[in-house]
Amino acid sequence: MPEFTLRTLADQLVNGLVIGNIYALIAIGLALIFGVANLINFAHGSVYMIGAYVGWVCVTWLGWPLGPTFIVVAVACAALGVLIERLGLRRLQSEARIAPLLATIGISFALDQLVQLIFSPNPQSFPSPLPATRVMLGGVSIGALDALIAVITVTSAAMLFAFLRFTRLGWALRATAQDREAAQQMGVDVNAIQALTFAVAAVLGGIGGVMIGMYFTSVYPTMSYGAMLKGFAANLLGGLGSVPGAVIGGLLLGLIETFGVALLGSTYRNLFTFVILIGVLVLRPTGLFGARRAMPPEPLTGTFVANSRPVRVPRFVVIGGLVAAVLLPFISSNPYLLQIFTNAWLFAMLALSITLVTGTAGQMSLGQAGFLAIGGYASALLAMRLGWPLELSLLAGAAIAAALGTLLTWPVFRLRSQYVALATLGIGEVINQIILNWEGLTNGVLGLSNIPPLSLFGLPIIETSPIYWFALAMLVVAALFQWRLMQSHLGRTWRAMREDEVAARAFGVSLNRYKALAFIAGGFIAGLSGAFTAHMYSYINNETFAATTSILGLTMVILGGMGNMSGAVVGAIALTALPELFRPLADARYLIYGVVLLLLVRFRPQGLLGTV
Amino acid sequence: MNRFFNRCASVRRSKLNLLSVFAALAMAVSACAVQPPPAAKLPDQAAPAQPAASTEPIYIGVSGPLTGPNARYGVQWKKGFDLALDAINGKGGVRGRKLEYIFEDSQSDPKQSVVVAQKFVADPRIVIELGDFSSPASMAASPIYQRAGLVQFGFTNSHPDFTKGGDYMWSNSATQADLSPALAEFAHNTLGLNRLAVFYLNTDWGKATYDLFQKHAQKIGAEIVAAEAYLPDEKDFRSALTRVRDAQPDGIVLISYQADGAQIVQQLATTDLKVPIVGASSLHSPDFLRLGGAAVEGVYIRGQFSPEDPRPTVQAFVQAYRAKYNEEPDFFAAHAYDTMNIVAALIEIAGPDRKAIRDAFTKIKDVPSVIYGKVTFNPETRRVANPQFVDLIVKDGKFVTWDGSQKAGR
Amino acid sequence: MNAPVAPPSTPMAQAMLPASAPFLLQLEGIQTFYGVLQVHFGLNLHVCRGEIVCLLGGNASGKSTTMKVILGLVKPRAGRVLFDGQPITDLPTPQIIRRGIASVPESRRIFPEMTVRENLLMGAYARADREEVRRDYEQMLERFPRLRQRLDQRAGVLSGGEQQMLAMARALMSRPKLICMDEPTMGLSPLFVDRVLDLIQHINQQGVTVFMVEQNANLALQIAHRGYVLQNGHIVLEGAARDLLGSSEVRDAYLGGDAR
Amino acid sequence: MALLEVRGLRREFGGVVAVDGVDLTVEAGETVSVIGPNGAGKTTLFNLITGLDKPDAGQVLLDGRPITGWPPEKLAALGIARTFQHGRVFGNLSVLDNVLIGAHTRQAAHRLRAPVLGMIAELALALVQPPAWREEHRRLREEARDVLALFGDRLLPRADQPAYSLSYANRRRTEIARALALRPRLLLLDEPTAGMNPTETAEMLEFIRSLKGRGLTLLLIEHKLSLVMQLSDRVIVMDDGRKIAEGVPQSVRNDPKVIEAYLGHKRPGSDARDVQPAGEDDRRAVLAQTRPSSVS
Repeated sequence: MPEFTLRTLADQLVNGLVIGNIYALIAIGLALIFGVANLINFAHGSVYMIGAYVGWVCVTWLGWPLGPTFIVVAVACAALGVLIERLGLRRLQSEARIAPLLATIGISFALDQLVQLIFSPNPQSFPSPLPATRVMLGGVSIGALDALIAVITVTSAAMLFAFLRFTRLGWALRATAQDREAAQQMGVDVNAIQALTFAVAAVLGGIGGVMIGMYFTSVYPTMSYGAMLKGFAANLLGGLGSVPGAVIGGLLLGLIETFGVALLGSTYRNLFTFVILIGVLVLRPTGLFGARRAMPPEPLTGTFVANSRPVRVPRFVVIGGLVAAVLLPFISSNPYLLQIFTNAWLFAMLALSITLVTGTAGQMSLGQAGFLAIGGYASALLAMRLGWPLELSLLAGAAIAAALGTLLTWPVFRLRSQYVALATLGIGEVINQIILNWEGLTNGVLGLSNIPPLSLFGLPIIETSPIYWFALAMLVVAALFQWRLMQSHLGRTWRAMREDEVAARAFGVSLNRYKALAFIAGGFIAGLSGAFTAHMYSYINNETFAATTSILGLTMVILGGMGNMSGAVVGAIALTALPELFRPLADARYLIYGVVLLLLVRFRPQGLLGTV
Repeated sequence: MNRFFNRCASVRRSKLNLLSVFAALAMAVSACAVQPPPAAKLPDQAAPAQPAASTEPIYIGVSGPLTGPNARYGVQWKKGFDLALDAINGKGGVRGRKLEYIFEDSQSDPKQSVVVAQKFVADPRIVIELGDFSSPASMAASPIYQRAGLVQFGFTNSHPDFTKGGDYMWSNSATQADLSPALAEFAHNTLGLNRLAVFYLNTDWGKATYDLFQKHAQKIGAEIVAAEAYLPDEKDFRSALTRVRDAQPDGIVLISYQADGAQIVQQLATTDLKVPIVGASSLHSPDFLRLGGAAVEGVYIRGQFSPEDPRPTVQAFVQAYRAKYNEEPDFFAAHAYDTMNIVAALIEIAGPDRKAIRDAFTKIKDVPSVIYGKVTFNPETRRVANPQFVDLIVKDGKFVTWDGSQKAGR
Repeated sequence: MNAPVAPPSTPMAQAMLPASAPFLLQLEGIQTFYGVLQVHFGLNLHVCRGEIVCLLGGNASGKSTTMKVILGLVKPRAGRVLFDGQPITDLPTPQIIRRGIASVPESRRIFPEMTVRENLLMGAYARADREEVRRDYEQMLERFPRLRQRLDQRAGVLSGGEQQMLAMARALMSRPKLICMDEPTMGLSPLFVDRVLDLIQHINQQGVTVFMVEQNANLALQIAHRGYVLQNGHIVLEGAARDLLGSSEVRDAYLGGDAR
Repeated sequence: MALLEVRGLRREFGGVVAVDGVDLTVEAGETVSVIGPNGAGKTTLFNLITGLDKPDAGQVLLDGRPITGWPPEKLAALGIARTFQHGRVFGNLSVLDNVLIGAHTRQAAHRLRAPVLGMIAELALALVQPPAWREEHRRLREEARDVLALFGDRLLPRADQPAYSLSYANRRRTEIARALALRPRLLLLDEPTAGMNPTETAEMLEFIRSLKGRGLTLLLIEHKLSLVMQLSDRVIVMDDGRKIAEGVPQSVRNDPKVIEAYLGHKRPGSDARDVQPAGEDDRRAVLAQTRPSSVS
């Protein structure tokens, strides 16, 4: 434990406040949007990243001074904000509440990839044009940039405050946030106000991006994801939708992180963010300062998932498809094709798990990759350290994933809709952080190598075709397992819970129990997929089951149709095979992917095969 | 009622669409799978190179990141490969045939690297595979290459377990066992630094390097007063720098990659800690200079080659690289260049035969190398023995060989 | 079932009326649905210039939805709304407001986190004449001295009666031709109920036409000129307020139900 | 002993008293109606009895046993079933599945209450589906069809359609069918005829009458007073959160206080109420799009 001298304390305080200022700027934007549109805007991080790039272009390419740079950034981001409102929200307002949420995820995918295409994925150096001198102020050393960041944040916050307090438009914005319908009755064009809100939020985010670019001395396309999470955490800390709360939450998060790093080291930084995020969600969902406000009412039950008549896949098609899948290695022994489909089967298991938890039971999970990781590590460790036979370690790994994952998710059960998405996102990250930092068990970043290969009854399964069949067989067993549950009273109960929690409770459905059952059953299937993957790869580390896998899996489910098992498999095949088809388009692959998600949400929110 | 019929109609339509999309998809994937890339006809499966095909190029598979967070390394690879191939093919290729490579973008993601591996092992034209970039991606694909008997030349894979994956796994990456002690000796013995603060990238590479570094530093009598691990996506080092400052080091060691290394140095410049900085060879890249700007001036690097090295191998590489790309070569490009030359040497001995190429690793001796001087593989570790090091310093925005003067001159 | 007292004039005749038509507001053949639930079954009613008209009815009779149709918050599936002789059925709410309709919504719907001052000025949101707004604002404070004392307080902390005052003052700030009130006396103490009724009369005497939706028939009919009784989406009674007041038919409409 | 007894029940929302010291008893086999103008607190009272909301003061007793503040899932197991004001069916579930959810507490699986083991056992049961389980479900399904058949050919032909595709009236019927599948000891109906036309209302009247004839205990919120008059053994009138009258239908109908409550009143000294204390269900009115979240 390092010693804290007064000077250290003061310096860390400055560090924490500076970074906290930027978190606050991001959080304010998210708060404005949440307040006015009741939407968690996943594309906000991308706006911030684009703001940083615009600023970088102005300063380093065009050699502009900071003043005009900030103006250009503000204008560009405002336009982008309006565009996001148009694409991601306006047209989807009458759709199920899940639609705009997913649309913003799609937009952020597309924007991130677009920037990567234009500016390459490499980080770009963004030297601060300010002098590097530091001034000692009463024992605290402050740099010019630190001061600038503080000044700009405070100015922005003050200007926003003045805008909201003293201008007609500001009043209209607040009025819309407080009571949309009453605001309309005062003659406020709430759609225009909503666009304005996105613009203001985007300007703040963009300015935050420029400053963080200078502060971190570089800009890079992937900076959006982390910023978005930090913004959410800060926002939740201060109370979702509250602007003063966002400022305080941002500063607090900056301080907590900085002192956390000061105590334990940099690798623990994100752990703090996510533990805070989950802790606040669970213990005090109104935020530390949101006591007076009630939690905003959830979207109307039954509208979170679109009503639809699912496409009934005839049995002969299912059986025909299965037969074709079994025979595939005889038709083509091309290992490339078989590997793609092996991956598809493994992804289909993840998708089945997500479709059970999210589609059937209505718990929007963005952390399902955590179950993969637990399953993979548990099975690998059992096989390596205890020498368990593969069959046993696979099953035990899946069981441990189900149990441990459900236990970790337990605190989320009291939350609903958008909050579940945020909390599970956090839980997925926490699992990843634990894997990273619990070196004694997981070997940290070095990962587990020489994991025993797949085998059955002692016979190793190492050829491509047998692995393919093994994966297919597991998928079939998992699907049968899930199908059987869906045919039992559990399927009915889960779906009832998804449609209307209140009515379900009134008929004796205890929500915690059935949410837990969904996570146990889904976690088992995901865990099995993860365990299989670990043995197939023979090496895993913390990056193997990356967080983006969760979102990919969720997209498969949305593509196929929520709760629709055939849809999950179709979605998995499509999204595993499509990127391979688009391989020649390498760079644009994920751009297309984001656009597809956006179009899907817009034109067929119930997915290809429809919600079951 | 109308609405109802419309709905029925739309459902039926969508089902049709779905089936046709699905069918098209399956066909397209399989078409992709069996169709060779342009410019080549697919020879019979598993048949060895036919004399008739002897004018065809010999193909090398490369699995690496061209998109995603590690894309910049793949781009550097390409530059190194192309440069080496210019020379090799300019001289008529190997055994009278041109060498070509097929680069598949894996994003350095294990899910994709295994697919790429299957694609390569199934393509009989591929005689050796290079990559992947990160250890999770490489090692997940290893079983496939091992099984198929195709050499996986993981030339950046310093993970100690990589070459233990099988006798088809080879690497010319300097291992931590070589790199770490050299770095420690440079900092302590050469530069005379006693109280070291270390930043290391918390990946398999950085962690393993640090562990050995720490051991060796202790052995030679240097004290490590602070060790800061950080994740690849870490950008905010200020809190950690404050910690380091409080530890009062007389030198800072960076076990970093270019981007994060540059950031640490830049953020360090905004603090009042002014001590010499020593970096690992991975920092030897124009990216480090570009990203670090003025702040990296005076940073010491124990590199593996110097652009000023008078050796003809080095000069040929550096000159050609400058001419072709109008920039300074970096460690990754040099490494890729070396690797392609090794591959050429292997094929020269073994011919376009997968197994023979594996066996050739023990036969090649003293292949000229930018990084190692001369490369000979150790059949036990399947790695290169005794890499050489050269001490560099950043001066006027360039890497120059450190002449031993201006010690600790920052 | 009670037959309507006075048949409405034919739509044709009304459509041809000039802008100075005696009917300030007119609803013709309105049919409204919430999803599969039909709320209005061909609703016809009108409000003349200078009138106070009340729309009465029991729970769930479709009163509040009528208000929403007028304000454009709910779009009818059939029928049209005319204001000042112009169709406004398809206009978005803000534009309807700009034409001179103000609303005092059900349960007030003041902006709780904004100050009383801001709430008042929000009422004039659609107006551009700043000077006049300022004058009206001063006037409003004179008329509602209670509000002046609380100008800088959050409106959410006001008592129910004060909130009702604020909501009415806010509506008046737009200088409306027609003011629509949804249950203005609901949940108020008798003292405030009287004040609110006096106010409505006062507003009306100053030339503002009033359309109010009320459950409290006896109160509303005391000040209204005319009234309609709505039951299950049908107008079942229509007539002069004094005829309706105390009429057994109104009582039946409330207490009798239609399952007789 | 009364089946249901409510003593001095009180619920405040942010200083507004929605239910104010209400007493109420329902004897087994009785039909009691609660009437009153909008905002009188009727739905809040229902929510308090069925556990969807917790009272600030007062007691709820079932068979003399205190059940105050119990969660709804426990109360459902005791035989309290309800319908909702705006018809909360499970939209994407078939009509039959909606009804089967009503029988949720009657399944053998529901008796596996042990904390973790019960869950595992339920999972195993659903997976193995032993003959006893299958028999139980066959029986429940048959029974659900019988319940649907009570509504003539209104629901039975649509048993396999998703509930969202039903007409409004049929949704309300489905809700009642779902509640009946619980085999309730006490059935609370919240405006069962809302949104129905006179024919449908008359049909519903007959239906409820038949339920009454089977000895079901009913607590009813209804606005169509003629229906209330014809069905109820007793009527309770609420206004402004309080019970203002109680008695047999005819006496209540002619009670001046009741008429005043409906048609307008000059009440003595009651306090101002700040906000419409809408119950949860009121707030879910189809169009309510407002959110009190705020930017300040």
